[in-house]
Amino acid sequence: MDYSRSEVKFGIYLVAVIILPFLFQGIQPISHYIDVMIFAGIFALVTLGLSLLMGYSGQISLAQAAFMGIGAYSTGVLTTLYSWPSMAALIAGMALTGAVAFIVGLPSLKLKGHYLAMATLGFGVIVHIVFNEEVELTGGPSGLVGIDTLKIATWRVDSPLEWYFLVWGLVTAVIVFSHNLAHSRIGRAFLAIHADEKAAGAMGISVSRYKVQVFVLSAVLASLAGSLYAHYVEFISPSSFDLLWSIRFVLMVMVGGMNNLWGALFGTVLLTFLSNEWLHVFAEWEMIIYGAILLTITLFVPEGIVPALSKLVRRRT
Amino acid sequence: MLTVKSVHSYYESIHALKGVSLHVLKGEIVTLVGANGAGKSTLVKTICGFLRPSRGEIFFDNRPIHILPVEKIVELGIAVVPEGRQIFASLPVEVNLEMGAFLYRKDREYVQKMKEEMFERFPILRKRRNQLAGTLSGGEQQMLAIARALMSKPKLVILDEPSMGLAPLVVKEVFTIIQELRAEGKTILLIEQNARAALKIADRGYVLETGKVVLEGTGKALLEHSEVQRAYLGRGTPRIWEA
Amino acid sequence: MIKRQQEQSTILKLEGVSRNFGGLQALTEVSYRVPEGIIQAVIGPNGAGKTTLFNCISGLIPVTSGRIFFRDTRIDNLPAHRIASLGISRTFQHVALFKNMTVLENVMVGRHVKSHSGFMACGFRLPFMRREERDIRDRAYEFLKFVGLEPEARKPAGSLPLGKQKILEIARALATEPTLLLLDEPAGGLNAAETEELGELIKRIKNLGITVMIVEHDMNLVMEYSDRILVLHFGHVLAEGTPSEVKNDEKVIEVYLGTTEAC
Amino acid sequence: MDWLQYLFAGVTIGAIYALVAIGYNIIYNVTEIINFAQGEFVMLGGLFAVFYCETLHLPLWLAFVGAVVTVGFIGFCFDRFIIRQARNVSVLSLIIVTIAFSIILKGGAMLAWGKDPYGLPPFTPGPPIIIGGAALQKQSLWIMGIGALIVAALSLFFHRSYYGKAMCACADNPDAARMMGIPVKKMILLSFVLSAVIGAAGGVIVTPLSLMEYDRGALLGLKGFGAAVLGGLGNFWGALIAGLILGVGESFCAGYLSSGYKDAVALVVLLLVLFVRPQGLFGSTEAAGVKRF
Amino acid sequence: GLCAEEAYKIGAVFSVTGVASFLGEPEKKTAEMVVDQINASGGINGHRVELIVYDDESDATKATLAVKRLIKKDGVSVIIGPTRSGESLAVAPIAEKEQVPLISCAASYKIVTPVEERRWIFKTAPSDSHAVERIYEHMKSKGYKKIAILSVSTGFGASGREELLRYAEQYGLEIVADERYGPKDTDLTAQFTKVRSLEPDAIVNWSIGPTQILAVKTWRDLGMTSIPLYQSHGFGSRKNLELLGDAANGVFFPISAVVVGDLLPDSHPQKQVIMDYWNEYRRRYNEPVSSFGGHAWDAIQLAISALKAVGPDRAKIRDYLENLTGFVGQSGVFNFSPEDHNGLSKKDLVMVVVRDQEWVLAE
Ligand SMILES: Nc1ncnc2c1ncn2[C@@H]1O[C@H](COP(=O)(O)OP(=O)(O)OP(=O)(O)O)[C@@H](O)[C@H]1O
Ligand SMILES: Nc1ncnc2c1ncn2[C@@H]1O[C@H](COP(=O)(O)OP(=O)(O)OP(=O)(O)O)[C@@H](O)[C@H]1O
Ligand SMILES: [Mg+2]
Ligand SMILES: [Mg+2]
Repeated sequence: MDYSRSEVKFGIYLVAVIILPFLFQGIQPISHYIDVMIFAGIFALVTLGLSLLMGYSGQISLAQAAFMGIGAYSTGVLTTLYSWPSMAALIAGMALTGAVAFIVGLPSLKLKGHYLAMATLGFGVIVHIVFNEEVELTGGPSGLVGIDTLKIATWRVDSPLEWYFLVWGLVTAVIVFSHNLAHSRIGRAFLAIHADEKAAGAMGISVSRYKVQVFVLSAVLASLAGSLYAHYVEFISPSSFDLLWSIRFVLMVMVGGMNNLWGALFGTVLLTFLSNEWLHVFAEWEMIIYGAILLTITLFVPEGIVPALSKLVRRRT
Repeated sequence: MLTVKSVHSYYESIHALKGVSLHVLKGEIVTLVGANGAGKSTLVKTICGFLRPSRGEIFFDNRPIHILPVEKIVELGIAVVPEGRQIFASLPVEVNLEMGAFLYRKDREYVQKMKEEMFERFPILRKRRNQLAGTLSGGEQQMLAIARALMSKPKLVILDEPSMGLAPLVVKEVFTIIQELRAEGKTILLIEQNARAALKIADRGYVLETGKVVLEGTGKALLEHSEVQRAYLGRGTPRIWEA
Repeated sequence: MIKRQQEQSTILKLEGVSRNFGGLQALTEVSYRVPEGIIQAVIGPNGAGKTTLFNCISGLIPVTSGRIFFRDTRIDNLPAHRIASLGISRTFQHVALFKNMTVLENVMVGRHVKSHSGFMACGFRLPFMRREERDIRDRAYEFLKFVGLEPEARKPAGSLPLGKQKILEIARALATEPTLLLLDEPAGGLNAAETEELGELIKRIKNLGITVMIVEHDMNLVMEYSDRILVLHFGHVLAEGTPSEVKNDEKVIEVYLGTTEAC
Repeated sequence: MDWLQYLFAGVTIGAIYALVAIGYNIIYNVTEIINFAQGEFVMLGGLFAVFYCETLHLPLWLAFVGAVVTVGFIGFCFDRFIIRQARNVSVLSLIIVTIAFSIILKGGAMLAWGKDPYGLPPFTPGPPIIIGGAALQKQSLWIMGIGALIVAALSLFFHRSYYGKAMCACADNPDAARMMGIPVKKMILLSFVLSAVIGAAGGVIVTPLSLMEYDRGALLGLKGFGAAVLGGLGNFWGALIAGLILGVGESFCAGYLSSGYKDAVALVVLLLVLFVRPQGLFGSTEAAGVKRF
Repeated sequence: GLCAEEAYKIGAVFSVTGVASFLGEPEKKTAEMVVDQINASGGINGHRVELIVYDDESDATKATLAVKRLIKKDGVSVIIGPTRSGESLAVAPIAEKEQVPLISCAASYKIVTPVEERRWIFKTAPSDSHAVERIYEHMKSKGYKKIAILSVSTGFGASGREELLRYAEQYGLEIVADERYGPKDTDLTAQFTKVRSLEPDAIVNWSIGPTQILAVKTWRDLGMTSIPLYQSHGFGSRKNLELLGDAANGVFFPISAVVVGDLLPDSHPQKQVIMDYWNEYRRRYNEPVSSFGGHAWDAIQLAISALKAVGPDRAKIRDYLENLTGFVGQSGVFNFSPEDHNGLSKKDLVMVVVRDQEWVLAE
């Protein structure tokens, strides 16, 4: 019964994802929404991983933008300076990010609460500084130009529609994977760690191993998103991977609903549209309105929009 | 002194108290017994203001208190030993005790005197006075919770399972304290799983079942009631430390 | 459930186990053997070190010195999750349930050590994992049934009354299929009638062939159900023996039980 | 005597970090929340002082008082009308609320003051004092003096006074605190006002040295957070010492190692400290074991 | 008559908020002012001009989306902006792919090179190399040999630093210190102390925003005024002089003619254009013009003159711009060619020095 409910949700999602781009393309005033959706999809890869990390295993990370940046710069540097094929660079980036996340996660994840937040934040800022300072490699603050679009075997991902389906295909795959993971012994282990590390340990769950694993998983997803970002925008600079972005990813997860994959997805799409599209009309007031919306959501639906909505629906039926 | 009039309480959609009425007279020990999940702790939370009753009224000293916030209720002279202890885990034992006398914070001497008194009663707490309360053993924490509640010289003491986790000797001490408090003219609402001992010292008692009062009477009458015996007193093996 | 054959070998051996907290000696040179298949009670005044002893055995905190053997394996240097997978499971004095998960899920977490699907298997729902998942669920139900919490299976664990939470902890610990079960004050929060039911439950657990160590202040339970008793006092072994020996031990009466005269 | 110059610069900036860190600590001690709007309080302190001093032409000391009171009032409103409205909300959500509020404050400051930096005259005019060939701004002395004073006062208040201890009890277990008759809401209100006031004071005294503009808050907030964590959350002397370590470390690093990597070096040190001492330099191990955040 | 014809659409992307807001703000104001003037005087050949401005918040992702939106949703004929090099580099491939002419207001030469890959991209700000060469020329004339450079770690600072390093040798200069700092740093004492100990003949500081003010304060407070301080062309804002008071005396910097319009001789080719801009801007916003506003003025006027000449066809606008010469703007006289999409040279910058809270032409 529970399962069928989630299957229904997934069905609706799938139909929406397939229909939306054609809908957007057909209506001139919102024809560019497809571009926004591509960005939202790229960010969703980051936030889905973050949702596993935060919502399920209860660890916070303010380094996700940095992991995304490592992926993006791996792609950027390897394809432009060393002429690697883009898929090889993408995979190398994921491997590198995974390794870095492992090394950082091992000691960091022993920390709790604000201390963990500070450690990941500090790491994120360090990575950002490296992007800024290693001018020879990264181009420094002026950024890295001349990244070509993604090539998968002979397929050159070029048109917005191709990008859309590539990105959202990946998002869908990640959703399925994460959903399965969350509803398995490993997902339960995450939740157990979240609730009570001592008790989880006494149940035979290797707390530090699982924490590091989910940290690495989320970092690798962020890296994938970074590589896609680099290929899609064809330009990267450190400012796209700074602390502000890490905070934004956390906000996306929180606003949508932390312990809910759909929540992360919804929050990401909502905030991407809000800050890139809908709030433009307020011009100077944009920042204040954005803050006020965030404030209202966290105050009145602290559990996140998606859980609040589904509670509402359940009460109705 | 305390009157609870057909009170209903909810945890979101769970109806935990379904019209509970009871009263505690000045200077009485009233015992509340009931099975697991009957709603005893919920009643305590409702009396001291953590849960707002959805219906019904609660009076203390003839004042309605179900509309007051927790800190105002406490100011009127109610002290609670809550379920689960609720000590200040990251503060030292001594500071925990001082916080118990927050209402008397201006009177340094009084606080000092009460602290000494509590250390006399529970010598182990004196030994642990600078230890963080969260690192105490379970029983030590329970003693601390009881001692903290007594720091404020309350008119009414509500004890939710005070003997939980205490060694037999200390349980005896706690029951002695309760009787001494009554001798001082204080009023006590006692919730105990150790129903036999609790009913023995009680003037009156109530039996709570799934959110409703099903029986009430003097302590003795309840002790002898067959249903109570069957449901709450067990097979009747007397406890070795009970007289 | 599997029934193990009874034998009187040692399941747990403590050799000079000590544990300090800063200047405080919570355990001092505790040496003891627990025979297999019995109900072993551990009693002592508050702060005697009983919980600390359980924490050391289950690997939650390291010992300061001394050695602990589980059968023939030295376990005092192992992390908690390794010890759990060897077959030692426990409950906690302050309930430590996963409060937002349902009762059933709590028990399913207990099955963790008895299942093996990895990240990939779980993420892709491989057939092997699905079979295992079904098995986890079925077995978890069995354990709930065993302790009598089946009707509550779908409720969040945190909404159960305290007494039932204690029972749930036992079910969760049993789900790891331990050979040694450590219960820390399981009767706290239970009334006399419920305590008797608990006693019966512990007996049934023993009948499964599981050795039970129990810390408890409810002397009825201890005296009636345990086979042997260890008495701790300020971190030292004060006495040990059968219930009737301990009950009449002068020292134990003085520091722990109290005299039976009226109060 | 370059090292002396680096030391002066480091101590000055370190004292500012410490003042921000103290703001975090006050609120943390009473609520376990990290108030990410703390940096914004600093920014507002500076800008309001500019407003009172330059626009209303009040004397400098009055502008100082005015700025501090105004920002204190903003802190009051923040708690009274926003934080208090949050019911049954997790600490994490409350932190998000503070982030949202900081965005609003920043946006408001941008509307009110525009994007240009502003300066204030120094408290004591005149050229820098030359000690051993190194220049020391008179304003730096003000910063250090006020910083040390505030730390000493707060440390006494929280660890010695009855009221201060009661405030700590609120964070530890708010329900139990209410059960003792401690007015938890008032305590929280007080903590927000206090940290806003201290943040604003920091903002006013630093503006003559380093100017102030609407988006300066985030960076100061970040450095202050680093100092608070390094010193051990809730520990006032820890915050002061950690702030000075960070400030002096940055300064020497910029001087002797690499100016581009100075922040990175400071952060690497911070991380290494955390890995060895997960509760910060001066946090107690025991307390870390029983604290939730 | 304005409503009769369909409006010509010009898109703009500026950093109105975010770290580069002090650049984007005057740019937006200028562009809006120019468009209002055009419409008030009857538009372009009877067509009203519609200016659609988006704020990229100094963020590359936002800039990308803004440009896509301008192209797809708004269907503009030409785009001006973005404000900064980073965002301009991020959007250049999009304009290139979609074949929309884009006139950037940012400095980096990478925006318009290599020309084969930047057929649709133009820029109006002088390249950093122009400013660097102007400074080095001045230093050489004074006979300096050893110099120290300081730069902020943003796109602006990094690009300036790159050019400073690149041209030093050509002018016979040795760089003895190369220090950096963050855009929001509150203290530069360490960097300047280090520079002081190395005893250079002159210092160049390359930054914009509050740090360029801090640099001057630190330079004065540490008693380093005997070593001349050069700032980048980003220093040219009256606000800086107000904030610094007498502290800024003696600071050299190159600047577009636009900022020093009143100092120019009447014979200067830009004098008229600049003074018109000055008067109108001051009347409308009651504040002095800045060089950044000038870049936007040039960009929008280029777009308008193209629309005037060839109408709203994107390809025609591109071709028109590429062959435009002798266009008198605020930053100089533009001479575009297929090889040069910037059209300026170092001669378009003037060297000034601060005296008594005013800047005067340096000899
Ligand atoms: N926080 C909560 N959320 C939801 N339901 C709750 C919560 N706390 C208690 N309940 C429910 O309310 C009912 C009464 O619980 P309460 O804790 O008052 O019982 P009790 O009589 O004190 O039991 P015990 O003897 O175990 O302490 C139970 O059915 C319980 O499941
Ligand atoms: N982390 C700690 N830091 C300092 N002291 C501790 C710590 N943990 C336990 N202690 C002390 O060690 C002693 C033994 O504690 P333990 O919890 O083992 O007692 P116990 O026998 O289980 O008592 P109870 O019957 O009250 O549960 C106690 O006095 C306690 O205060
Ligand atoms: Mg209860
Ligand atoms: Mg114990």
